[in-house]
Amino acid sequence: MDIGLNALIQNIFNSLSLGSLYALIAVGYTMVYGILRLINFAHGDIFMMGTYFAFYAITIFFLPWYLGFLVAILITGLLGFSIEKIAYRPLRNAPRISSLITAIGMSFFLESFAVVVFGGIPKSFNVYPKFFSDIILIGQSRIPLLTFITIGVTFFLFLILWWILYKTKIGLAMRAISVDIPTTSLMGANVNNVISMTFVLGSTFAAVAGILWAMKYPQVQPYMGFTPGLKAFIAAVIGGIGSIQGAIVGGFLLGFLEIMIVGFFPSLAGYRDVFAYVVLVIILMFRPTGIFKIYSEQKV
Amino acid sequence: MNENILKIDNITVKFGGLIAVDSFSMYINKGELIGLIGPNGAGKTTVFNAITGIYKPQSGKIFFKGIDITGQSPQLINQIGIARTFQNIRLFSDMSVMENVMVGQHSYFTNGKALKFLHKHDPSFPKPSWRPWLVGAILKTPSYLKAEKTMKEKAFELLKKMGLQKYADFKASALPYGQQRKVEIARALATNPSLLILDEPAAGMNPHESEELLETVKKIMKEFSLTILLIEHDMKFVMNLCERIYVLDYGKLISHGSPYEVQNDKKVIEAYLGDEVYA
Amino acid sequence: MKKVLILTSIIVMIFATFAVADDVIKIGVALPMTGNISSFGQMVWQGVELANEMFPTVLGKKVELVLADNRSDKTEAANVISRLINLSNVVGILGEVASSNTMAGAPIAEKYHIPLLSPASTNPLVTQGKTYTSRVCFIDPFQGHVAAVFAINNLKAKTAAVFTDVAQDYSVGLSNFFIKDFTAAGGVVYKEYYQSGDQDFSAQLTDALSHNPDVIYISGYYPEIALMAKQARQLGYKGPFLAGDGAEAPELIKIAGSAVNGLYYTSHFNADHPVTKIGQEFVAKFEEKYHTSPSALAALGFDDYLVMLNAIERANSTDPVKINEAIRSTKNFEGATGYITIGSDGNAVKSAVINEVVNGQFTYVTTINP
Amino acid sequence: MKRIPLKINLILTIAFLIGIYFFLSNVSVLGDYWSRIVTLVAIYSIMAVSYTLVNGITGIFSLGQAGFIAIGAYTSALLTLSLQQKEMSFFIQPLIWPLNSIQIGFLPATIIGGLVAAFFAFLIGYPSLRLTGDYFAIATLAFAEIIRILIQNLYGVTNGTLGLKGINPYTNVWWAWGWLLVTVLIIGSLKYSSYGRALRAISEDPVAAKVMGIDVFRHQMMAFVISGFFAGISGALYAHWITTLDPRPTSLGVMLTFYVLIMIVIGGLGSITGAILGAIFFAFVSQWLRIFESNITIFGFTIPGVPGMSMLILSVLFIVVMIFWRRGLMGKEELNWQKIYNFFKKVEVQNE
Repeated sequence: MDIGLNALIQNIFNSLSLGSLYALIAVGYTMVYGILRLINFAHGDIFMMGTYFAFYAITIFFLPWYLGFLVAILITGLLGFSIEKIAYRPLRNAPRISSLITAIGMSFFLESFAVVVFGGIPKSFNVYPKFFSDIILIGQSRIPLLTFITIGVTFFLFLILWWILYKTKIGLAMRAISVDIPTTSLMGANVNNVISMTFVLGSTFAAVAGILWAMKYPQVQPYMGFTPGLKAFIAAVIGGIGSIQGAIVGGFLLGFLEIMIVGFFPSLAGYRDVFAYVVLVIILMFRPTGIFKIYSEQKV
Repeated sequence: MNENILKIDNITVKFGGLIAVDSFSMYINKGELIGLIGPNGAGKTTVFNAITGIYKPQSGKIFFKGIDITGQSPQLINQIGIARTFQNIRLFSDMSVMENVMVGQHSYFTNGKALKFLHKHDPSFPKPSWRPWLVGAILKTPSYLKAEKTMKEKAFELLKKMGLQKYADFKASALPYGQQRKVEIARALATNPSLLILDEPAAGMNPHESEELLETVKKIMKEFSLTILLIEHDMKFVMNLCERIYVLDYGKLISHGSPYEVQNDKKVIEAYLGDEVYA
Repeated sequence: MKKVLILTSIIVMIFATFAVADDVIKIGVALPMTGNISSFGQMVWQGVELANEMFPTVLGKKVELVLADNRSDKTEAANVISRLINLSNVVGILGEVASSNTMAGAPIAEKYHIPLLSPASTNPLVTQGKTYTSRVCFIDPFQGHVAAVFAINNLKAKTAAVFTDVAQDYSVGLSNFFIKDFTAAGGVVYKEYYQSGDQDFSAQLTDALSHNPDVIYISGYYPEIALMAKQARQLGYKGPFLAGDGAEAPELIKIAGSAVNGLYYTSHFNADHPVTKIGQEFVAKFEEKYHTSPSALAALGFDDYLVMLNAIERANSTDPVKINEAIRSTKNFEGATGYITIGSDGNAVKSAVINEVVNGQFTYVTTINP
Repeated sequence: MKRIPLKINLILTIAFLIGIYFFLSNVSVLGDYWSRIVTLVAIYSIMAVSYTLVNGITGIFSLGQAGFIAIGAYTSALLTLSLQQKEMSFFIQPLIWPLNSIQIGFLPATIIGGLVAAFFAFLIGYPSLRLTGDYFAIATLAFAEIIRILIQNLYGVTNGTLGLKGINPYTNVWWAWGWLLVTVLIIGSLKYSSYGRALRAISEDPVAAKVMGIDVFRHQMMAFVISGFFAGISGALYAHWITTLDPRPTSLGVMLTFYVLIMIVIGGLGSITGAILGAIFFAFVSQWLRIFESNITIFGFTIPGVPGMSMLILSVLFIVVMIFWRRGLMGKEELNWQKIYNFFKKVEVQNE
């Protein structure tokens, strides 16, 4: 029974740290969707680019790790900004399907770009201070320090996000736009700036998630963003796409689901992704607005 | 049998907390031309959407030819005889005018469900007989080609009656606004309705165009022995045309009667004045 | 003007052909140079290129290598074989790496009677029922057998947790053979499953470690092995790991660091302990050219080229059918990875090496003969 | 502009078909490599045409095409594999009963592959088509992945990751182009029928279509199932072209859906001839772009080839088409002699 309890504690921490990462990525999906009603398929690849930026900032430009991470986060924000400006803005008034297809193209582009520029061979991401992987004992469970850092950073970022959304002018504008673009622009907010800001914010979050991810699973490769991206998207849908709280709850829920299924039914590991997709499909069928209903679409 | 072609019984439509239509009732007799008016946001289009099945009312019932059609799908409601136009023209803009009208005729091939529905509620309607039209359409069997040819002739006939024959091969989006309205009416007529619902047919038209439209509506009404229900802002248009008028405000029926009665109803005047002041 | 441009560019694109030179012997090289297993392709290519530099001629003619990238994609894997045979008129083909890709290309080589010599496709199905597909590496049943023998005799293991990558045929097969031999010798196994691309194995590891296994056998590829080893150590596992040749890559140590100390794996080659003279020469030349020690895949690529060259020489002809016969009668050929004998079934019979990671180095442990 | 009379139109079409016939019967002259590519082009075209029926003509955005292709491929392959091959391949778990004792011909196996795929399209379409827009796209993507993961895990049916091998290479130029002809005739005939008009109406405005008496759900379902059928056919042809199948994400997964999406977007969403042009473009350009991946020597300078360049260029092209030229090569229109005539007419005028 002792082993069982240890395994449980271990799994809970695993779920929390995986869930944190999903939640961080999911927030980016959900904010963009909330404002533009666009599934930003490239978001997972922005996450990937973030880790590459951090990797090169430290290995090529010899920045200390904290500075390297900061620079990478900022550059990723800039990347998000430019992607929106170049690829999505021209399609703002096009049918939504067009922007969805463009987003898929963008994802494809970023992956090929990474293959061409960074090379297809996985790189080991051992550019962070070694004490991050120190082990902390809780009972008999061994939890790496990084897990606590991940959970802590995620919590801190969500506080910042809350502050931006509810205490600043741009946050107010974001919330307003997600309800109704034309009306908000009539009220004097610069819609373009707000949308850009959303992309920057979502991308920086993805970069943070990417760096935390790469420290946890220390390798970077061009296709690393696809699966976490898709999972985070599923998390966002489960929570109710468009809702920030939903993305966070959905992220943790999916993290728990994945870890616990494999933890308690190891023979089902091969079907693990099936569960994520089945949950997604069930949510879409019976409650397409997710756990946190944020808006209803039907307008005739 | 019932002489009301349409009877609405106390319907209520809500969106979240907002009550768009509040226990509204009305009836239309066969061959009548009825107007539904009211200030902006009064819930007129919502009533139309409820009749045509786009929205399901939370309570109340809608009867068409005595048959309860509440909560039925829009396509079924159309197939048993209610056609409509939209306030903001919704033509299939990439398709030609002719094709638009022929889309209205498509349910000829796929009306099995509607016939079954009718037969179930009123055995005097014929039993549906299923035919593999889809296979026919793909293999271009003679019976399908014949049906398609008949459709084409009928569609052209319709366009002629609406004075649109010279536009038949034009893309719908290439037509001037007024003509687009007419195409929309032609398309609705192509579905063989017994009740036609027009949502602000004269909106955005100049007086000359709207005059012309008035004549067309009168003409088709006679020719197709239609019953018509319409929403219109152009008071002159409504007063000239309609036999009876219902007035909605904030989702509630506030007045009902002949154009003269309604025009002099205090509540109506208040509602419209209020609208003017706050708009 | 724009339209004329469009037209001409279409015509140019369709008729863009590729120059053909004579008086050389052309050998095709079909490898994944891009895509998700590109690192394997690139390592093999290093070996092939070096071998070509060291032995550039055969039968008095220059050897021209025609490299074709299959993008780690199966459709392309078939296309490039056809392309090499039909467009480049090669006499033989070196490749491909992943078993599924080799299987996609094999029927075409079969049809044209062109020998296809794989450096590293270890799945037993690859050569099964084929006349023109052969390989210079040993096959998975042998590798699984070697690992099981090593676990029982050298590691004195009685229980093993076996991690299978359910998305890789290589891993599924290897685990299967290991489990068969390990349980036949009285061992107990706990099966765990994961998928390539997975990055979190804590749930499976937590479950596996609750059984206190003597050894953890991971039959997949190095990216997952590295992460898994790291996470297992974090969970307090102190025992040895055992893996197949998929573990072999410098990235394994780069990613996992000290966590993979005590990882044993079956391999084709160890650069610090070359078993043949040509092997020593290969290591020296390789380090000179690439400033790094060669991987097993590079050595296999090197041998792949040499066996092909040797076969051409013995056949004393550029007739692919004769070359193929010569390939399949290779006996005790001295390659970098050992003495290679290829049977009439196309499979190589050769010894396997067990390496261990000690302080971030791949160190030679022992050789196990078939 | 001059209108081409019907008679000449017909003559040109027949001449074109005869031309294609002669091209195909002599394609082996170009070498086996080219006839393989020509066959692949037809398979891609069937994938693209079946995909454009859903995504272009009906206007619902599915991301599940690869799932149906995979089902068609596996079903037909399991039906044509020799019993001996089945016994050899399934060494982890034996193949389940009815399949381990059946071997049938290529044509019935292809058709059954299509039918099974169509059946799955029905099963998946039934719940998914109640969703709209992006949600539908995501649900179909999820279903396609579920199919792939099931194939990966059901060792007793699909041999899991070990995949199938030794599938008879039945698919040749004639099978592929023959099926393409059937696909184009059926989907083309559908597009230019009353049903096709209904589908196009749905793609433009589903609500207006409903109010015109069109049962949107049923029509979308019809398109989805027919598309699933031909996707299954293309999968069967693909299986007997490549001769080995496995459930990797790169071979029968999301990647394949994206490739087909590239084809139909470049060809023009909603155009059948556009889809074929897109498939031809994709097949040839991705071969042609290999030039950038090998070393190029110009005036004695060698520019080193960059691996992955071709996919990068294709993805840029894809985005550029979406932003600046959303209608692709053909838009929703079809290529016909009139258009070709007009095209050359304009070229001549500009040259003068």
